[in-house]
Amino acid sequence: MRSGLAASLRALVPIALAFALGFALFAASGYDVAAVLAGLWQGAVAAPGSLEQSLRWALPLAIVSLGIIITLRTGEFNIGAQGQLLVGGLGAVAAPLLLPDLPPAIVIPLALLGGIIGGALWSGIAGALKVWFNSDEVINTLMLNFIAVLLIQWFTTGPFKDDSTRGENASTPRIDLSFRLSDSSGVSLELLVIVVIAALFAWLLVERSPFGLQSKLVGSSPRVAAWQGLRIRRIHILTYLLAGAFAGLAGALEVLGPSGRLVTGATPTLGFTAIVVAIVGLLRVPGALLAALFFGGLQAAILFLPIVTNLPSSGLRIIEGLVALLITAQFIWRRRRDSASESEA
Amino acid sequence: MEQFVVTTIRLSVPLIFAGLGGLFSVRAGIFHIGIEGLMLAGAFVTVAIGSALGSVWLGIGGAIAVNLLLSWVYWFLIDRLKADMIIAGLGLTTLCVGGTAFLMSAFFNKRGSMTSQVRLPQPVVGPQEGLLAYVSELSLLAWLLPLFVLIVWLLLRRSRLGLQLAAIGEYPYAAEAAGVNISRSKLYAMLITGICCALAGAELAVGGLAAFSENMTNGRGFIALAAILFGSLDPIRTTLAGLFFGLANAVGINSQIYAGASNVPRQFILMLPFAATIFFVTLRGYASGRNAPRVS
Amino acid sequence: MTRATATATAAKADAIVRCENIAVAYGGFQALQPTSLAFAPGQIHALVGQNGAGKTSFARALAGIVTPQSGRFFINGREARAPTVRQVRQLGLDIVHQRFTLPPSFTVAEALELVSAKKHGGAFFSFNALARSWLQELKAAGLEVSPRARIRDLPIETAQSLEIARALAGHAQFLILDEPTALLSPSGVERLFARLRQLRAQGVTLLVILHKLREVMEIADTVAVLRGGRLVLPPTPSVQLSQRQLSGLIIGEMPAAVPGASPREDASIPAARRGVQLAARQASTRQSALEPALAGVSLAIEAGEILGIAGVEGNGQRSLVDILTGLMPVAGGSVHLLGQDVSALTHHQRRALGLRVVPFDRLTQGASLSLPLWENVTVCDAPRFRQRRRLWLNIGAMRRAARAALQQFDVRYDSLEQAAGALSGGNLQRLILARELAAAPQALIAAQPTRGLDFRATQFVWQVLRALKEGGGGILLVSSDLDELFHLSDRIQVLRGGRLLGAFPPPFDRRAIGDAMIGAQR
Amino acid sequence: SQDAPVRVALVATQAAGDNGPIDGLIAGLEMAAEAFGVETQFLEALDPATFEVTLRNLARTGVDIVVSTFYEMGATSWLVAPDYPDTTFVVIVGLPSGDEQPDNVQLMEYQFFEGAYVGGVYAAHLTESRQLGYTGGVPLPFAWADFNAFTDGAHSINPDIETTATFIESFEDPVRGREVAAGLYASGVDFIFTGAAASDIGVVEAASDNDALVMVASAPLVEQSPANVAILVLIEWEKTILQEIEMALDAETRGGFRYGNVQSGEISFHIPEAFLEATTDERRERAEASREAIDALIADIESGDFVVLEDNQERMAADDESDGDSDSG
Ligand SMILES: Nc1ncnc2c1ncn2[C@@H]1O[C@H](COP(=O)(O)OP(=O)(O)OP(=O)(O)O)[C@@H](O)[C@H]1O
Ligand SMILES: Nc1ncnc2c1ncn2[C@@H]1O[C@H](COP(=O)(O)OP(=O)(O)OP(=O)(O)O)[C@@H](O)[C@H]1O
Ligand SMILES: [Mg+2]
Ligand SMILES: [Mg+2]
Repeated sequence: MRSGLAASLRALVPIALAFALGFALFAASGYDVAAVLAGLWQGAVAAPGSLEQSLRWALPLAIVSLGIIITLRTGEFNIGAQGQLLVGGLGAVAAPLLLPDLPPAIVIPLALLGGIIGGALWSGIAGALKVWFNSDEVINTLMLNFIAVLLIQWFTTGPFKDDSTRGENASTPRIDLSFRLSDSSGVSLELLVIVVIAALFAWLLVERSPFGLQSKLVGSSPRVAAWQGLRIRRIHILTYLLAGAFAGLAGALEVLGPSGRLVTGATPTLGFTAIVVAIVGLLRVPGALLAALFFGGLQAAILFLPIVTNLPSSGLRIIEGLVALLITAQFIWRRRRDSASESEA
Repeated sequence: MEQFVVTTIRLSVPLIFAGLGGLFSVRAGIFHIGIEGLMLAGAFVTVAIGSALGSVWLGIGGAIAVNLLLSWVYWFLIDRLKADMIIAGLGLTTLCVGGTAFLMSAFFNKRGSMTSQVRLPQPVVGPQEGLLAYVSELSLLAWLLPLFVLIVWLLLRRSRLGLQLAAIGEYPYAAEAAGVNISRSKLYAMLITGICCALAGAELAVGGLAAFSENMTNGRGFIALAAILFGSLDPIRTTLAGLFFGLANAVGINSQIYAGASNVPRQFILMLPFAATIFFVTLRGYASGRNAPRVS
Repeated sequence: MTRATATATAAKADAIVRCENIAVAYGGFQALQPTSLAFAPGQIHALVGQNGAGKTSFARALAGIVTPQSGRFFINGREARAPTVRQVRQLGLDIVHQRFTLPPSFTVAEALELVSAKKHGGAFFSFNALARSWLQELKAAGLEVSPRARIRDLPIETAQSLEIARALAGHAQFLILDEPTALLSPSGVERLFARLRQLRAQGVTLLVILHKLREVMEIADTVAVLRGGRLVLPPTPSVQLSQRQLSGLIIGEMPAAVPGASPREDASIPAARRGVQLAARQASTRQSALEPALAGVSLAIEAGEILGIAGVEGNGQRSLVDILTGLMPVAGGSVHLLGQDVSALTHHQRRALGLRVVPFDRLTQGASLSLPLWENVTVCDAPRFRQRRRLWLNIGAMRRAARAALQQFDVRYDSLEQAAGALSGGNLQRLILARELAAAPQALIAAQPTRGLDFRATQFVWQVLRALKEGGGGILLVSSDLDELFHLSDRIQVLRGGRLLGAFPPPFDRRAIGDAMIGAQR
Repeated sequence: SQDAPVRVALVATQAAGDNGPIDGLIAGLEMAAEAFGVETQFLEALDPATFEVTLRNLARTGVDIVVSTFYEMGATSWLVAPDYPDTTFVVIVGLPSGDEQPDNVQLMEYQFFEGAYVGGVYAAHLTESRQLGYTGGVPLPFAWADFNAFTDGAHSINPDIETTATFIESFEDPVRGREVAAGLYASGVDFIFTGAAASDIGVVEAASDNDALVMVASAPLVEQSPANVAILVLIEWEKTILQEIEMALDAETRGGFRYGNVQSGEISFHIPEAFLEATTDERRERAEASREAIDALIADIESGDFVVLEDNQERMAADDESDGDSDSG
């Protein structure tokens, strides 16, 4: 349909612009732009194993962005996915380390559950404070991100410390191979299946459940929702729990998948990139999955690029930043009546 | 003891400059999450231009100029192009983190950190020994802080601009009826924020030290934002909040020195400022929530 | 009328404010037709008209807040074409708005400094100096209020007098007050009028927008009347007018009495549905910033009847609907739904019992303009559409239900997926009715159900409400449109100043009810 | 393939510009390009989640020798090496993480605590307040090993010297580093041993503010404040990477595990001339006076007559004195 096309174009303009600006800067600083472009293409698609890499990064981005879709649709600004991801990893690593003798058939579901609960709780804190105390969720989720990092640091240097590690990246011991969902490549049938299930669930939740439709109404026009007698608080709390659950699941999959253990300082920006993914995906599940593939590819390219060019990795942070900076700007097509004007009150 | 005080002050000064700067935007209803990035840009440009031209003042001037530009762009995006201020703010910060590192390696061929040829004067020379010896470690900006606080307080609480910003943030209809040009006032607020963040960055890089290192703000911009909410959008209380965070930091530092190997894990001490922020933001939200106007 | 026009032309000569063909439109909607009139200096002029007549639009145009679509006006003989608020103030014209314009958290002095044209103190002001200088202004205005008090703590009357003081501090010679008495107690009105006379004595010219004729007669030297965006009476000395003439001009010439709704025959109503559907007993609310508080309101709506609530807007209608729906708690008294005390129940729970609502404002309360039509129709009772033995919704069923409902209520649209914002006002209202009446509710609250609709759409809504009533539903109809009330209601009560005035049975006496609304003596 | 030049890549897991390990390795890498005519490149991998893919990418693109840094990479190289037999994975500071080591994995670890021990002895000679301090990045085993050896060294001269360990909580926060050090000096410490990478800048800054002494592990810091940097205990990163690359180039010598220490000449001691010139007479005398003892000690360590014990656990206040002198062997 026409409007859908226009919308997706609207999402692509800022990305194109961000890349244009970034490359202009690279050129101005005397880097070989052609080589950089080639490097991006290779790292994301062409070079052997790079497609696998793109997928490896797309998977967690996709899952986290599913949760962010839900919060943004409900009009809540939970930017704590990063922290929820970490705490999810913490919840996931517990079972394999504490119950190493149980069969995987029990431990793995426990670990996944642990991750989901961990993330949901961490997000639930911010949600409860928002709903019952009208406490600003942006600053709270931000603070909870900092706290989560320290929490992980404590666990990996304290209770769950791995004595064999010596380096600067404190971590828990590696979990038993039988509990792993993928080798370090981060791509495996199990992971794919889980991600597909999660996406399907999210889609049903958003497009095919009372919660999904009602939360959309709450987000787009809270006053209308109030006059419709929707239980707004309930919907908000649920929103936070679900968002945290998805982020936590992603954290669990990192631990049970590629990483194989909980490491301090791992994936420091994943939770934030996922926000951009959700927005580029126009807050819809299929869109987010596509966007996740795109940004997964970008991530893979970022890791590959320094190998074929001398462009410092910070150069690509610039592009990430520009994308986030521009992505929500209404460049050409304005909505006929945008929901912001209603939801004032 | 004196050292403890000086440490508290030195850790607070950048927070307070950034916090009071951000206050202008926040009072005008802009939750300016890009402060972190602006501080970093300020630190880098001060060192870069300062070292290149051999004058710390030119460096700071350059930093202010760059931050004015960045702030204008941010304003244009969220006010004119209706971009989301939170996401654009996160983007602004990421852009600055990447940009400073990139320019450092592109133009100074340095990675990680670079030392600065210039630094802020430390105007007051204390006695060699004794209680006051430490005051000589305070930079000019630290000494100017009280004046700065006073000016901000005047601007926000004792000037029409301040009243207009507050009205815009709290009750735009009033601003409109008073004939205030809302989007221009927002621009002014954000430009001021940019200037103050440039100063905050300068204090970080050339106040105590004479160096810039990648991401040296280390979350201080977000803490400044927290200080604003913590100080419930009041200049004086924001200043106190900044001092509180500096104090909390200093306590953390000294506890390892004097308490030695304590049983309380360090991480939990480091969490305190963040936890405190959540606590006070919640208190404030609860208070404001109860006398907020009815929806419908 | 000839006499009136004569005076109007006379006024032109030494008019302090003169308008030529001022017209106001919002988007495509013409709120004020091209209008020309002039106000003589040193007098109190009244501007009256029904809700939506265009009074505020006219005032806002003069004050430079909305730019008129066409026309120009002269202040003290100086021409002003599409001026800004500041320019207008320089010319000595100022306005006190229908809605308050002082930020709640500000202190009195700060708020006044913010909105006043003239600076007290230079770039920076000392709070004490500010307080002192404003204290003088306030004293001069005979106001006993501390400049250090917070706006949110002030009684409404004081807040309003502040707005007046603020305007006068800018040395306004022509002051517009938009419905200044709406929120005031009778004694407050007395004090306000005393103040206005005092100002007139000082040579200030005033234009006061009023609804209550008694007040008009009491205070105004001249009266002008707007109806449906047209000037039907230019400023005319009030001594030359009777309240009868005036209310006639305001409401429009109509037969004095209207037969009213067909008297209902109880036989037609299913026995199960008889009895009181919705009731309030001695219900009262706290003072809100928008309306006078409700004071001991009691009403009861029988099955199969429509109770009409007449009244000028801003006399407590919103509070009344809010307590009946559960969007606002009652401060005293109780609310009953189908014989059950629901005072403590949420809106959600009351809906579950069979209450439905057509809200005041379809754009911000009735429907989400950004959501597709079918979601707007079905979202509130989405759970009904769960598939058998499955968690997930049957979207097909929902869309079918939505299509059916929209069809039944004759909504014109091109696709179920189109955003509700794309619908015309009339069609949007039909959509809302389709949603609220889908499961023939026991009790319905219809607030301003036909505001801004064309004739066809209005007729349709009326017909729907009658049908619901025939089926035994109890309806509370809140409207500021007398014709609507007369056509639909079985009984009418008038809401004024937060109190319900005696019930009027059919045949309805337009004059009596109109007078009760605007508080005119007979 | 003889014609194509051998490709060597260095993967750093810390930001370059630390005036320490990474900068040293980069310098050494350039020397290697000179010495062996190999083609070199440098890159950073800061996110642990990206370590493995980076190694694999390099191997895939035909790099012959992948030099990476620190223990994490040790484990990772061990993991990926079998898949790329033609590539040699050198890890500078890495430990075996399994039983039989892939023969294309080449590991080495420093025994820097030896240097810390010597530094402790030197500090004991220079301190007037008999209080020594340590500023680390974050408390990790190697940090405790260094601090404990430093303490033991000091105690071997004077058992009632007090030592305090502090951490800056980051390897790249000079601002906080300065405050931590300032706090130590204010508490009476007059000699700090710092090992916190980029944060060291701040520590030295504090030393010059307080006119106190500091022991560093990075040469550029000496210029920053000559009067205060009393000793430079260097890990010879250049030397190490040169030696490692040389070993890797030769099929005979490639692979295996080895220690880099005082004996292997990869840990060196310098009392900067600049310091002796800039500092007070009294401190100069003390420094000169300590020379003999220091040189003797170093000689003993090189000859193996003296073995410094490694203890990488945090010591609780109680057992501070215990195993104080680590004389044995
Ligand atoms: N901002 C607006 N956008 C669209 N329509 C508007 C707007 N303001 C007013 N209107 C419409 O213009 C018409 C006149 O509005 P106006 O406020 O002038 O009436 P009024 O005479 O002041 O009514 P009241 O007595 O209720 O204040 C009404 O139909 C109203 O719905
Ligand atoms: N974007 C649209 N898509 C589909 N139908 C539309 C759209 N805009 C308007 N319509 C239909 O076109 C007709 C005229 O629209 P318009 O808004 O002009 O009506 P109107 O004159 O405002 O009527 P009303 O008095 O009911 O508001 C209506 O039936 C409306 O449903
Ligand atoms: Mg009006
Ligand atoms: Mg219309």
